[in-house]
Formats: sequence, C-alpha cells, structure tokens
Amino acid sequence: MIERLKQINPVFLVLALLFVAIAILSPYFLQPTGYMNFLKRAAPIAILAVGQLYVINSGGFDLSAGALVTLTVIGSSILLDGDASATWWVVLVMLGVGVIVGTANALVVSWLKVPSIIATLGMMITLSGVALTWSGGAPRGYLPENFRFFGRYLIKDVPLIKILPVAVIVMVIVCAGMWWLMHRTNYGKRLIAMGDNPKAALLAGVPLTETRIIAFVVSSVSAVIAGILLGGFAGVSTDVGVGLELQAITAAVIGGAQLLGGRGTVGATIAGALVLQAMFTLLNILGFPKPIRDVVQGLILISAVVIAGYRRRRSGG
Amino acid sequence: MTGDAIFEMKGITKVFPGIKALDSVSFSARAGEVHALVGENGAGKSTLMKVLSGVYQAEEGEIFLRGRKVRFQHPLESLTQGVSVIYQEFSLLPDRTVAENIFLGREPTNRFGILDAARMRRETRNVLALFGDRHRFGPDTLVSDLDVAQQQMVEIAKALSLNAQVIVMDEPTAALNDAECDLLFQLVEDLRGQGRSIVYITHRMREIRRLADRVTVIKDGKVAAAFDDVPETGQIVEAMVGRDIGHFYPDPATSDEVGAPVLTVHGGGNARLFDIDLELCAGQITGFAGVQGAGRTALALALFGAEPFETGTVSVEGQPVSLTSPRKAAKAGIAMLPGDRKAEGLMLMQSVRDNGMISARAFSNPLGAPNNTSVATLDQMDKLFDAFDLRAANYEVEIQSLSGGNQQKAIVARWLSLAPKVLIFVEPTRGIDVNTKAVIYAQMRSLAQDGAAVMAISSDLPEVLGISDRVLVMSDGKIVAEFGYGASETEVMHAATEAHLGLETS
Amino acid sequence: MKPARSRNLMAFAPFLLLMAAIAVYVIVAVLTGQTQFLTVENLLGLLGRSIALGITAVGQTFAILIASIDLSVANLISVSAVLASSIMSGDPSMMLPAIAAVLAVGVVVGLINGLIITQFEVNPLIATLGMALVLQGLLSATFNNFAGEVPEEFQVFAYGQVGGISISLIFLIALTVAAWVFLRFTRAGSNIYSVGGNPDAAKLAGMRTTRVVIMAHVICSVCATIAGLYLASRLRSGAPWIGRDGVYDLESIAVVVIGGTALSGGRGGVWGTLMGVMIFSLIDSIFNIAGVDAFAKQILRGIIIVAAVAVYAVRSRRIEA
Amino acid sequence: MINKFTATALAALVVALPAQAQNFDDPVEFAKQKDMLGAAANGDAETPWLQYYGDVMADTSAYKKDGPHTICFSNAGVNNPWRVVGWNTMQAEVERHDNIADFVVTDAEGSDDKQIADIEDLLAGGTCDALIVSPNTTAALTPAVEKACAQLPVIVFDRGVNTDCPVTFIKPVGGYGFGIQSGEFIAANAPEGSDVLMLRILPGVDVLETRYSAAKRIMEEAGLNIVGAEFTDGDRAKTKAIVEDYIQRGTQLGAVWMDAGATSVAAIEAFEDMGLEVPIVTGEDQQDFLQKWQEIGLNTIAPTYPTYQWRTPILAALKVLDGEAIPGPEWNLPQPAITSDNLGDFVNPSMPPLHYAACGCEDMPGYPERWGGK
Repeated sequence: MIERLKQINPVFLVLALLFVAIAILSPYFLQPTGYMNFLKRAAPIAILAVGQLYVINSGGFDLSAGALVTLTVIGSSILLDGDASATWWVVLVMLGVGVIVGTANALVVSWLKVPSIIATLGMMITLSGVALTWSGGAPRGYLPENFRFFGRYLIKDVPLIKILPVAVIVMVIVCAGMWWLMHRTNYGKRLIAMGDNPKAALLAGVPLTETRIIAFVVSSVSAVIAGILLGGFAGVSTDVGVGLELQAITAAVIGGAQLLGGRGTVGATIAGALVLQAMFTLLNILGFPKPIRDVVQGLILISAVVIAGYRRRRSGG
Repeated sequence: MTGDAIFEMKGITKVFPGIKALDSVSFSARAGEVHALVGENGAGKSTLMKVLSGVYQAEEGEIFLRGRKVRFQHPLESLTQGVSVIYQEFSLLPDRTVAENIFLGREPTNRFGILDAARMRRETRNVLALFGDRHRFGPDTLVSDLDVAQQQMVEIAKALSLNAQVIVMDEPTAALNDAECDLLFQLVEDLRGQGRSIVYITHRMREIRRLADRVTVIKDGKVAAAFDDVPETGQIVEAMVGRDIGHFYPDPATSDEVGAPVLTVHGGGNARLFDIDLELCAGQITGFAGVQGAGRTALALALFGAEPFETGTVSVEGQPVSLTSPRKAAKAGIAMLPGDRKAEGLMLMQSVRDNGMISARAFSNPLGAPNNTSVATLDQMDKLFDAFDLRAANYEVEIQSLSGGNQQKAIVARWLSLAPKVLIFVEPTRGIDVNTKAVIYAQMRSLAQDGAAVMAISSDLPEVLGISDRVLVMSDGKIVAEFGYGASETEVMHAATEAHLGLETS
Repeated sequence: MKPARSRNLMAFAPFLLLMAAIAVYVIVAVLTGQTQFLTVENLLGLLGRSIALGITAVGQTFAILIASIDLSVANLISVSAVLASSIMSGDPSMMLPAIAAVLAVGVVVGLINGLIITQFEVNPLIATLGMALVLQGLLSATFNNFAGEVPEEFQVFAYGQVGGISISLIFLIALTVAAWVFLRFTRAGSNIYSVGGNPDAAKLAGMRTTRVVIMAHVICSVCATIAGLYLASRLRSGAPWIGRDGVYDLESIAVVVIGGTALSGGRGGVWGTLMGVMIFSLIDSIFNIAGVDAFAKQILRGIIIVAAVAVYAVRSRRIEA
Repeated sequence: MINKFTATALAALVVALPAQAQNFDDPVEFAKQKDMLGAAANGDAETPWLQYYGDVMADTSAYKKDGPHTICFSNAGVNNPWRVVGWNTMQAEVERHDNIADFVVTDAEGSDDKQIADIEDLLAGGTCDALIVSPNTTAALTPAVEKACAQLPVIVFDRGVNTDCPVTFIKPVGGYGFGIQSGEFIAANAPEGSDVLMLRILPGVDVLETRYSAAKRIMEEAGLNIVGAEFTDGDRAKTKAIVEDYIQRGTQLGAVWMDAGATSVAAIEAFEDMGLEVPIVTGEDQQDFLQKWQEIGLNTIAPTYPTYQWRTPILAALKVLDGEAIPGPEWNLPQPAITSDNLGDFVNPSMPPLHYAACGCEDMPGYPERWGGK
C-alpha cells in the first residue's frame, strides 16, 4: 500500500492539499462557481504547459511560446479590428501562423544544429519584434465578441456546477487531444524515445526531423490557442504573453517532466499547471502582494527539480 | 606477499547499485616491473584502478602505498602521491596546449598569482625530452592538432611530470597503429628501466608476451588467476573465459543453409571507404576483421545509411536501393545493432517494451495505436522477449535496470519485429558476461538459419572467427582478404596488418 | 597544421562580424548623408550606449565558459540599483557602504546559484531562473517605484569624463582587460576553461570543479550588481524594473554567444563578448540612422542571434569531421 | 565584514523606505490645479491646444532663427493607445507646416536608458534646431534634458522632468486635476465607507503619481477605505485578473479608481463575468469605455488628459524659433471631464474603440482614417 502511494506522482497530492487549503480559507471556493472560475483562469496556462511538454519531452525548450501568445492576441485584434464576420478566418490564419512558427523552430534546430534554447530565444525576440512592429507597441485593433467567446463566455445554469466557462471546455478538448497524441499513438512513443536518446532513436528508424517538427508545431499551436483564450478573457493586450513560457516550463517541471527529454506525462503536467495556479490563488486569498507569486514560483521550480532528482536517485534509476 | 611492492591492494570490494563490481580483489605491483591486468570487458579492471586512484571509494579492503596505509578520497590525493592513471578516454582538453594539459589543475604561478607560462613550457620540454626525439611536438601545440599516439604521449608526460612511481595504462594500444604501438612499447620499457611500476591493462596476448613481467586475470569482479610469470596463452584465456572456448560457438552453416545473395554492393565508397564490393548471402554469417580504423564500423554505418556511401550501387534482393538514412535502410530490410548500446541503442528511461517496440512504432502509422502497430503487436513483442529468455522483473520496468545481455536481447527483438533481411551486429557482446555471449551467438546463428544475412563486426578476433561462416578482412577502408570458416588467427591477422602489424589477438 | 588555421579563423569570426557591422554602419551613414556620425568619438559613443549590457555580458561570459548559464542577472541588476540608490538616499557619505552592500549581495546570489547547481545538481537554467523569480518577487514586493536617489558624486560613474572619454567606458574596458588577464594568466582562470571544456578530465586531474563553478557564478553575479550600480548612477535612482526592461539576461547571453563563446563551455573569451556588445550597439545605431521603425530592429536581432549560433554550430561540426 | 555591510544595508533600507525621490503629494500644486479647474483659460476655446492659464510668458527672442527648421523629438514610446492617438496627432500637425524641413524622431520603447542614449544621439547629430522631449520617467531623464538645454531650446510635454531649464513644459491642468475630478466623483457617489481599489499604469511618472496622490487624499478624507493600489502596466489582461483576484478575496468593492482609462473596460468585465453588479469604475475619454458606459448606463466620470496636447509642442517649437513669446516655464492646457450629462458629445461609433475622443484632430489632414476611423 505504502509502496503504491510512493509511486503516485506527488504533484497530485500537492494539488489536493492546495484545494483543501483554499476551500478552508475562502467561502467562495465552497461553491462550484469558484472552481469553475479557477479552471477558466488556469486553462491557458494548462494548454501552454502541455504544448511545452511536447518540446521538453523531445529534449528541448520552447521559449517562443509566450511571444506567440502576444502575437496571436495582437495579430487577431489588428486583422479583425472589431469585425465579427472575420473571426473564423482570422482564427485559422493564427493557427497557420502557429504551424509556421513551430516548423521554423524545429527546422532551425534540426538543420542548423542550433540548440533549441537559442533557436526559440531568437524566435521569441523576432516574434515580439513582429508584434511590436505590427502594432506599433500599443493595442490597435479590437476583438469582437464572437472572438472573445472562447475565453470569456460562461454557459449558465448548468446542473451541479452552475456555470461552465467555454475556456474550460476548450481546455478539456485540447488537452485530451494532446494526451491522446502523446500517450496513445506511435508518434508519442517516438517523441519520448527521441528525447531519451536521439541517436538511438535515429538508429531505430525514428524520423527525427519530422518528430521534432510536430512537437514544436504542437507547442506553437497550443500557444495560439492559449492566445485566443487570453485575448478572449480580457481583450487586446500587448504584453499578455510575457513570461508565460516560463510558467509553462515551471508547470511541466512541477509535474515531473524531465528537462532534456524522455520523461513526462500530460496528466501530471496539467496537474502542475493547476498547482501553480492554485498556489497563486492561495497567495491571493491570504492577501500577499502579487510579487510574492514570483518568489513562490521560483522556489517551487527549484524544489521540484531537486525533489525529482532525489526521488530518481533513491529509486536507483 | 611481495615485500618490495610499491602498492598493494587487499580484499577490495566495490558495490554499485545492483552489482558487485569488485569482490575481495587483491592486487599489487613492484618497482621496475610491468604487471599486466587482464580480463574481459566489464570484468572489473577499470573499476579496480579507479579505486586505486581515488575516483571510487571501496566498501571494503585496504590499500598500502610503500607500506603505508592510504585511503584516497579524490584523484588529486593519489596523483600527489605518485599514482597516475591514463584512462582509455583521454582526459585531455582539445582546445588547450600540451603544456596547459600537462599542468592541468596545478599550473605554476608566480607570487602575484599569475601563471608562470615560461616555467610550464620549460618543464614540459624537460619531460618531453624523456621521450628522446620521438614526440615531434612542442609545449605550445594544441592537443587537437595531435594524433592519438601523440595524445597518449601527452598523458604519459603528464604522469611523468608528476614524477609518478605507479603508472596505470588502460588499454593503451586500442587506437594505435603498429608503428605507434612499437613506440609505446619502447616507452613502457623505458619507464620500467627507470624503476617505475607499470600496471598494463589489456586483453591482447601479444602485448602481454612482449611487455609483462606478471599477469593477473580478473573475471566477474574476482581474481580468476594470478601468475608470477607470463604463462601460456591458453592458461590466460581459460582464466578469462572460465571455460573451454571450443563449445562456445554454434556450428557453422551447412552449404544448403546458405542461400542467394541478399545484399550486393558494387564500388561503394565515401570518405572512409573505398571501392567496396560485397555480397551478403541469406543464411550466412559474414564476419569482418581488421584493426581499429580499418573501416569495419564505417561499412556498417554506410550500409545502415547513417554515414552513406557516396559512390557505387547497393541492391537488396536484386532491387537497387538508396541507403541515405537509417530509415531508408531499415525500409530496405537492413537492421543494425549498434556497438555502443548505451549511447546508440537504448532509451534508458523507457520500459523494456517501449525499447522493443520503438522500431515497429517508427515504421507504422504515426497516429496508430502504439501497442497494436501494423508492424508488430505488443503480444508478439512479449513473445519474442519470452523466446529470448529475456530476464526482467516485468517488461514494464525501465530498461536501465537490466543487465547488458538482457538489454541486448531487447534490441535484437526490436529489429526482429521488422523481419529484416540483413542484420548487422556491431560488437554484439561488448560488456556482456560469458554465458550470455553464448546465448547471443546461438541467436545470431538461428537468425541466419531463418534466412537472414548476418554481418558481424567485432574487435574480438576469436569471436569473429568463432561465429562467422566467412570472414572478410578490411584495411584502410578496403576489403583486402576473404577467408572461409576455420581460418586461423594468424593468417587473418596477417592479412589485416600487412601494412599495420599485430593487433586483435588473444 | 590545417586545423590550427581554421581555428584561428574562428577566433576571428566575431571580429569579422564586427567589421561587417561597422561597414554597414558606414554605408548607411553615407547613403543617408549623415556623415556627422562617422567620427571616432561617435564610434566610442556607440559602446557607451551599452555599458550596462557590456558589464553584465563580461560576467555572463564566465558562467557560459563553465558550460553554465545565468538567467538571474537582469533581476539582480534591478536589486542592485534599487538597493544602491535607497541606501545612498542622496547622501555622498553612504556611497561606499552602499557599494559594499550591493557587491556583497552579488557574492551571496552567485554563491547560492553555484551551490544549487553543484550541490543539488539542478540544471543551471532552472536554478538561475528560479533565483531570478525569487529576486524579482522580493524586490517588487518591497519596492514598487523609484527608490531613493544617488548623490551627484555617484553620477560621475555614468556621466563623468576623463580626457573626453567617459569614465564608464574606461571602466568597461578596464573590467574586460582584468577579466582577460584573469582568464588567460591565472590558474583560477585556467581552471574555468578546463572545467568548461571537460569537467571529467578536470575532476580526474584533481580539480575541485564545484568550487570553480561556484566562483564563475559569483563573478557573473558581481558583474551584474556592478551593472546595477552603473544604471543607478545613470538614472539617478534605482527602480525595480530596470533590469527586466533592459532584457539584460537574454541579451547578455546573446552577445556572449555572438562573441564566439561556446554554450557548451570551455571555448571563447571576453574580447569576443565585447565585440558582440559592439555589434548589438551598431545594429541599434544603424536602425536609428536609417530611421527604421524602432521595433523592426528587434526582428533582425532575433535572426542575427540564431544565425550567429548556426554559423558556430555548423563550423564546429566541420571540425569534428 | 559581511555582517557589518548587511547591517548597514538593512539599516539604510529601513531609513530609505519612506523616502521618495520626488514629492508627488504637494499641497501647493494641488491647490493651484484645483483653482485652474475652476478658472477660465486664456485664448480661443475652439482651439484648446493653444489655450493657457495665467499670464507668465517665456522670452524666446534668443532662439530666433531662419527657417526652414529641423525639429527633433525624443519620444518615450508609443506603448499605449493614448500615446498612439497623440503620436498620430503630432505627425498630422507636422504636416501642416512647410517651414519644418525635417522632423527627426527617436522612440525609446519605454526604456529610460534608451531615451537617455537617444537624446545624446540627437545632440551628437548636431542638426536639431529645437528638441521636443516626452520623458519616459521624470527623475531618470532629468540629467539628459539638462544636458540638452545647454545646447538648444528644449520643450518638454506630457510627463515632466525635475528641472526648469526647458523653455516650457506643456501639459493640461495636471495630474492633481485629474485625480481631483475622479476622486471627488467617487467620494460623492460611492457608498459611504466602502472599499475602493486603485489601479495604476506604472510608477515613477509624475503626471500619474500626482493623479494617484490627489485622488487618494480626497477619497481618504471622505472616509473611503482604499483596499489596494496595484500596477496594471496598462494591460487589460492584468487589470481583469487583478480585479477578479480582489473579488475572489471577498472584497466588496464600492468603486474602482483608474489613473488612466485604457483598461477601464477590462475592470468592468471582471464584475460582469463574476455575475456582479458593476460599481463605479472611472475611465478616460477612450471610445470603448464611453460606449460601454452608454450601453450599460454606468454612474461614473471620465476625466481627460487630452491628446490634443501633442499638437502644442510643434506649434510651440515653431513659435520659439520665430522668437515669439510662449507661456512658460509651464504651459497648462484645459482639461475637461466627461460626465453622464455630456457623454453623448464624446461618443463616436465611427471612431475605433481605442480612440481618445478629446484629440482635437477633427480638422486635421487625414481625419478620420489616420486615427483608424471610418
């Protein structure tokens, strides 16, 4: 029994403890509405974190995700400029931008042999440059209501949970898709094999470049989706994506993903994202000033890696 | 015991997670002698020397240096007391000069803390002078501009500059050509003449005969035999292998087992290979012999598309194929089991099953179910594991917890799922214990009997001769000779070393 | 001897890049008829634009040389600037205590970074990222505005001149010379190259590699705090966002890499870094002279970083072959 | 050794904490601006960007120069919609004048350090006849502006600097005035003793600091409870998250005071999305806020910081170079507030949501397309 408990990823226990603490401290979280709003807030970061997990599992980093979130919000607002009839094609264009950005990242890593941290750092600077140039550094256009539907709208009068934010539905669908691809397909197994040992994977017949392209594309597309949700949540914003890539990496690491590849699950990563958000919520309820969130994020980031390393060493792995 | 031993190790036991690497080993060396330390890969030779130098700390046992008990916690401590180890992978910094490497970590400084470059140069020149005029490089040469033998000289010079009385050399000839070997042997003899004590790790009988004064054989972490002189080769081999090697290898293929040519190469060449003409036949094991750098591994990599041919044509079962990537090679029916299992074969953090299934997954629909691919199902894989008698707590444990032999079985199973026509084994038994070796050999034979063309590359010449129906000898990127089953080590070696004499013998 | 020559060529790569950037600068200035920018003073002034980046990058070079990296420098710069200006509070007699306190903070942060990396074996990226978040959080929780003020005397650091050359530029060059002497001519500097180039070899040679890693991180952090002092002097006061606004973490890594120091450690040096800083300043100025949209140059920067690393990556592969 | 340093540092820190570099809560200035709000401005009310309060003028005869002129402008950035509208307006103004031969602009992208270097570059270029500076933050840019004053006529507008060396400093009535208008409205309309959240763009900018200090003083004197003052960076996402956080903490907000209107709609949405009634949320003359106000019938106020002030520096620079006297060392423009009574005058659905109504740009070349209107 105790042995089996030890095998459970501690992130789930931490998440449960945080929920208990929040529920004790805030009456707002005794109702389902509190949790639904919580999930709504966590949805973009959960989607981003799982996207990031693809790149982490492949053995890399995607630092360009946050800048792509910003570009999505700014680009959509400028392309749309309040015109509701254009929403659908703008969403498609933005997803297309995600595919292009992800492919470019992967090709720079694969063909030019540039370490992914530098390749995506360059992409991050380039994308924020594009966003700034396009917008002139300030919000310009406007997002119509139907674009904001995904990030803002709540389905009311749902039995049991009372409200159901559309963002939560998006999160469940997108994360389920990414879970399936990672854990229930040949592709996912190839990806993890590549992150574990790229040379062995190559010699076992895994097509590295294609595998990497898809990983980076998933990450970029997840950033676009997160951008659509965040744009929907609050409207145009020029620095909505700043630092999100680091939160995503933190979430994946809290979930036990191994940096430089080979180990990491979608479920635990989502739990990692929720832990991060729950931690922020708890600090908010306790009335700590916002900057303390950074301190806590920094400390749990380091602790998560230290604990993971300790667990691994102790299990003799 | 030996009263004049410079150092003496008594009852050394060293345990790694799950493995007893050394079990109560005793070993010693006198001044002015070369003590050969012999054993198969993984027998524990290097571990023993790492205990001596303080890289590892033994759980049990004692070490005496000039009669005084010592316990080195760190290599620095052994270095300063005159024990130098020259490892197989050189511990040199390629971007730094010879002098900087020789004084690595103990650079002389003046009283302002500024490096005394002049002194480093001077002392380096003095040390190099011990080699006579054989070194042909100076203190300011960058190490990356040196060839392997010269790099080894730098390592030895490093030891000499520390005035080492005990010098351990771990398979020093592994990458040397004949002329370079000769030079090394002379250096070793010089060092012995200076009254130093040399521990010479090797598994090559020729070198033992040429250099050694005493021989100790280690097997499975224990001293299998200790000779106070240099005994007959057969005695050493028996102690190493632990049984008569006669029944070690399966019988060769009968003539009706050998089928039509499966793989044909005409005029294959690239930067490391020249004018390769080759036929591999179904049902036959073709072994490749040659010295290090002769082109055997390059040929395997070319056939598997990892370092493709740039000229010539290749066909599989009469169909021309283009082998420009491992994936294309695998699709053409060629499989390779890489030599360095850990670096090139295993996904260490994944389960045994995932390691076995990866090729099947790599060659089926990427969106398909991973346990039920169009190439193989998990059930079939499990059955292959069962058939190979793969020993694991269960097939879901991480493969890094398995022994080398069982890991190798998983990799073989991986490729069998693709039903390859050509199987290339590179160093198939490196780091595998003797009993599992026999299993692997039997497996190779049965793969051939099932109709595959099997290619075997090994730096262990007896192994090549023992398992192959046909032996091709390579030298300088070319195939230079062919022998049938039953060729002798001497004639194969002779062919392999017409230019470069004398390696790969036991 | 062939490889030696190609290596020398590589050592010149940052220099060639710099020359190319200068050439573009001259061409753009001539084409737009703004030849008044083509004076030696102006070229020196270019480097003067990037003193803070230069000081930080010299430190970052140490971290990268030991195959580590430091993402906490930008936030440490903010901490240093705020701490300095609030301790000084306009009082000249508090200058020395403030400088001492700030440098001490640099030492402590570097020590902690180094200890987390060596003792807990945490990936340096994560360790210093965590440190960055902690520093920024603590700082922003305590200060949310410009804090204190540096006395006029302290502004000499940023605005003073000696013989027509600004003191800060002289300081940056002196710092680079000192770093170069340290790396090239002392055992400790030699150890940095050894540990970065081949940690196993360094360990086998008896080196205390963890100490070397920690030392490199301390140097890196101290340089960042000096950059913070410079910014406090230049802006008259420290604010908790100045480091982050300057993106000194990522930019310092970028210029180090463009300057030819390998991310894998053991190869490179501070002069290359200084050239990397120059190249970045030139790009800024070229865009200013050409009157191109302020943000467009950021796009080019991203591409240049990737291209530079790609050149080095492709190059080093050729050598292995 | 280190202990001593730490002790000194900590001691100094404690002392330094309450110390502010500048005084942004100056009762004299507060009273002055309060008076101005009630007074009538000199000049034609049709062209408010040329109006001014008081009669102190700056002599500029020393700067008289033959045209055409090169006018240089160091901009702090165009990093919020207010500055975008202003910047468009300024460019349109430049086009109206033939005797401006060249208009050289640098953009500091919101970085003090870069703006200092930009000003140094402009001075080194040696071609500027007059320099207009819109400083990023007050204290940091002071030395650079002082250096520029020694070489050529300098005009500062919007945010100020801590020196009176420029020929003039152009701004509307001022930050205190803005804070007085919104603060007094909340004091009069919010439930007695209720909680007020104050949202601010960023610290360190004089005109924003004074808005805050004036409003805070008024609301505190009225017995309201300020539950927090948070920085939003002018970002909608952050604004909405902050307001939601306060609601989640269980705070019953009676009003949200904004130091700028760009994110007022985001604050309103936070209440809407949590299913709560929207309390007083102040704003500015940005169209999206005005339209939302009209749509859901808020009870609120929108003080303005009119973007027509971006026209004035160009006009002033030309006057300076002609040797014509201008109001100085401070030039205050009128600063109207939008209330429910005159809301209809400002709402204009044909202009984009992020447009600022008080732009004074309706008669300018390229209107309305240049400002994104239809």
